Amino acid sequence: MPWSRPEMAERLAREFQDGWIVNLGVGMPTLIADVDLGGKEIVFHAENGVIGFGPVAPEGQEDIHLVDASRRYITLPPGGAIVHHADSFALIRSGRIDVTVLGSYEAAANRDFANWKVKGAKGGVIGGAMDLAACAKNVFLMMEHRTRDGAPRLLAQCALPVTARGVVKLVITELGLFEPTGTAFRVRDLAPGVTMDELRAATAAPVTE
Amino acid sequence: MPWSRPEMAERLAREFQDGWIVNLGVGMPTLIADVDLGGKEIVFHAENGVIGFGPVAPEGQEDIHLVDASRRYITLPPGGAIVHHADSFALIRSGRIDVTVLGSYEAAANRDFANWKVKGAKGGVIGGAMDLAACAKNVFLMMEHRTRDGAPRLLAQCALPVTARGVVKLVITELGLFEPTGTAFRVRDLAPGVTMDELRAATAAPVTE
Amino acid sequence: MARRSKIVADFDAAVQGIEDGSTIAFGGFALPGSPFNLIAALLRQGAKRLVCVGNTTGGPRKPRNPDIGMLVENGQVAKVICSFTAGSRASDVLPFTPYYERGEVDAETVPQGTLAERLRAAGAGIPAFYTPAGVGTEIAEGRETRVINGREYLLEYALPCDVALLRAYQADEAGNLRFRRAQRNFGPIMAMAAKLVIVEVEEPILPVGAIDPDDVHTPGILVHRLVHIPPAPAAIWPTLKETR
Amino acid sequence: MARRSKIVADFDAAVQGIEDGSTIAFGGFALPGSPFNLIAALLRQGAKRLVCVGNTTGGPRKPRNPDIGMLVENGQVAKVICSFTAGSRASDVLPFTPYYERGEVDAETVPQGTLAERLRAAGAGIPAFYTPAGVGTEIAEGRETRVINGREYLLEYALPCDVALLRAYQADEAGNLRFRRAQRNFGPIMAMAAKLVIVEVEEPILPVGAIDPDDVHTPGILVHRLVHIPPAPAAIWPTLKETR
Repeated sequence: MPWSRPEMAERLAREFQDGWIVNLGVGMPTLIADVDLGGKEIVFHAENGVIGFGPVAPEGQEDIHLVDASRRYITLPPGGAIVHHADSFALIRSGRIDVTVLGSYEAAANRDFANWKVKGAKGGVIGGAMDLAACAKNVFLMMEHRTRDGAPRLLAQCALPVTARGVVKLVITELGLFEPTGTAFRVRDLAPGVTMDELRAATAAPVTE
Repeated sequence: MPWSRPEMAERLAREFQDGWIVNLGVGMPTLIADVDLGGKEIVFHAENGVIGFGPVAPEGQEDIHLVDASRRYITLPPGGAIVHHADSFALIRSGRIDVTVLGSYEAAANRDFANWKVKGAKGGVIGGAMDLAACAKNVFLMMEHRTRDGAPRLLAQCALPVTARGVVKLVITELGLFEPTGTAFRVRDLAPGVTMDELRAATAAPVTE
Repeated sequence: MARRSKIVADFDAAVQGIEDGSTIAFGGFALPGSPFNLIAALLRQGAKRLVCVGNTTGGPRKPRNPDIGMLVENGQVAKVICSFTAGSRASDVLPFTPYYERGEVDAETVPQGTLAERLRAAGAGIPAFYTPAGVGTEIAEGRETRVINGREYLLEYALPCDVALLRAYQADEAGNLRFRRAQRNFGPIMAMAAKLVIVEVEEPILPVGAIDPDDVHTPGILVHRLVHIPPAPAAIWPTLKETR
Repeated sequence: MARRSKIVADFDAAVQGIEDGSTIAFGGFALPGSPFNLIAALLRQGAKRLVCVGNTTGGPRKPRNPDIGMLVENGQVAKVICSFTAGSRASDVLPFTPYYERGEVDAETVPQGTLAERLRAAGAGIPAFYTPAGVGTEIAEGRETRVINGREYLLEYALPCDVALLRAYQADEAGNLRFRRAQRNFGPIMAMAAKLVIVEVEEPILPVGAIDPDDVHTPGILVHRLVHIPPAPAAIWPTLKETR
């Protein structure tokens, strides 16, 4: 049975090390802010300059001035700080972010990924992804294994325009947790009941154990 | 009779226009912060990030955290603001300073000036002068007309290493107020009793009326 | 220092004199910091051929608040410079998109950190700088790069603006600004980048001296016009629901 | 977020582990922001071949407070990078000067705005940038320049530091800092530029949450070690007279 999104968030968060500064991208990755991290001290950073944010605000207790990169109304526990956009990306580009978790359209065995431009589009949705991808110490992707039409999103090389080259360390999908090795996806973990055959059928790149 | 330093400060301040943002360099120029500016609204900026400062603090009322570029303990009237050093020089380089008044060793008729390195010295005292000189809308110099040995400091071209080229708009000394024209110093004002002959004898560049 | 008040009477007075062809920076990241009332006034004011700089052109959400997309629909925009020039979901169609696809409006899609840094550089007298963002991607194609200490960087130029339209939380009459929480975002750097800085302010404008000099986010010397936002319905005060 | 305290026991503990050959940024412009107690500890700690980055090497005034010049006299310094490498009056002889003239210590004299921007660039992941300061002067000789929009600029590189020694007014246990008045100067940008940021703090260290997130000058994620400065004579608290 494939992982649910909260299960994916929980599984990926186990890869965070104590003390890490973690940036969560738009969409699926923001679910990680709601994961119970046990004893680990994690500082969440949002590209819009919010440092040390907490879970989503309970209904009715939202602060209209306090959103994360996904426009969610978040909380800011004691110890948080606000910086402006240039200082926020200064933190990103100077390598202060231990890991950024980004959503993606495609992930490639050669560690490229593509998450900013869909086929045939004239515009793009770069946001902070190119800065984060180029500069975070680790880039993790949290994404669907296949498109709605069932086409694989894990490929030998990206078909869409890439966001950054050679940077992806880990990819989590509903089927498992994978490490791109340059030429293949190495399986780090599989969702319960998912077989290697199923995985290979769903993946357009070599898969190794 | 040559001008005293407070008279030089008072005379030069008359050249400021209403609403100007004024940066005062180390040494003599800081006397201008104590001049009565009449109805003019002037905002004083110090390179160490103090915006809107006022006169020197009265004895016994100094704030140990509040100094200007000359290490003087200054006051900060209502409406002032503090920025860090990179933001302070951002204001300077982006052309927000209407005039910087700098002390100088030499001023040249070709609008160069030299105020950072004395003859034979290995080190230099650049401070903020090169940024200010290159970027302020107007550069005024406030300086002695001659060295202690009586040698002229107003020259056709600088003998010392320059701080910036072609930027000086006005020069005030104890003898008068001058505008370098490219080839000469044009007299804008003379201290009481100073004659053109005296002035020419004290100046190593052409002087015009 | 400045004793003359920077307060103007209303939003229409605030945007007076903005010229055709201006480059305008629009503050805001999602709702916080977005100058909805000043944009509404700019729609009435009618300046044309604008170059609009902001994080997005505005989302597909309804009800809509004034955004760059509305200026596009109103025929006022020549070009946008944003980090989002398409909807974040492939299925989203932005109001801006058909104009872009028909070639009626030009667009430059810029990594968000590069956008922020280009604004900051303009406000810091730095004409150009190098950044690692975008290297090896489509946005770097045909552009100048340089290897420094063994790593490849892209040359980016400052992005100076004629006008910045911002929303702040507090201001004093000298123009010193404070933003609240994530409202700060592009505000301080757009104030640095622009020649004319116009701000709609949520709290009543404070007397000079009411903000401690250590607590100022944007110094008043960068700010030219202030308008206090009156209560709804006279002015736009988006609710949580409208902006989710 | 961070629940572990960043408070260390004393100044000697604060400078522990600073290695020979480190590049160290020293906060301060005149007295405000100068980390006198941490410098005193570094004199005891003895790290050698240091590259010292600061506005000045220290003045000729007496009584002296600990400064880069004392580290030079103590044989700990290979090079200084400062905007002042001589006395501001031609008659002033800095303690640093004879070492420089004899070639025992190297020096780089940098325009103050360029120094600030090189630190900020290091802390912003910008490896190099262009500036107008110094063009046409001796400091530009033999260096790379570029004409952009008709004006000549000098290429300058980021100045990353291993350590920053700073003095702040307030801090909370998470490392969030506030500076008071002109004490801010190089503090925030040196915290950005350095890998290890050590701060002596004037007020008793506050519990996490005591500083409003909008009022933080340097976010705690950039700060590693905090020491509260005990009252004199246990610690150095310069008086107005000593610093005029």
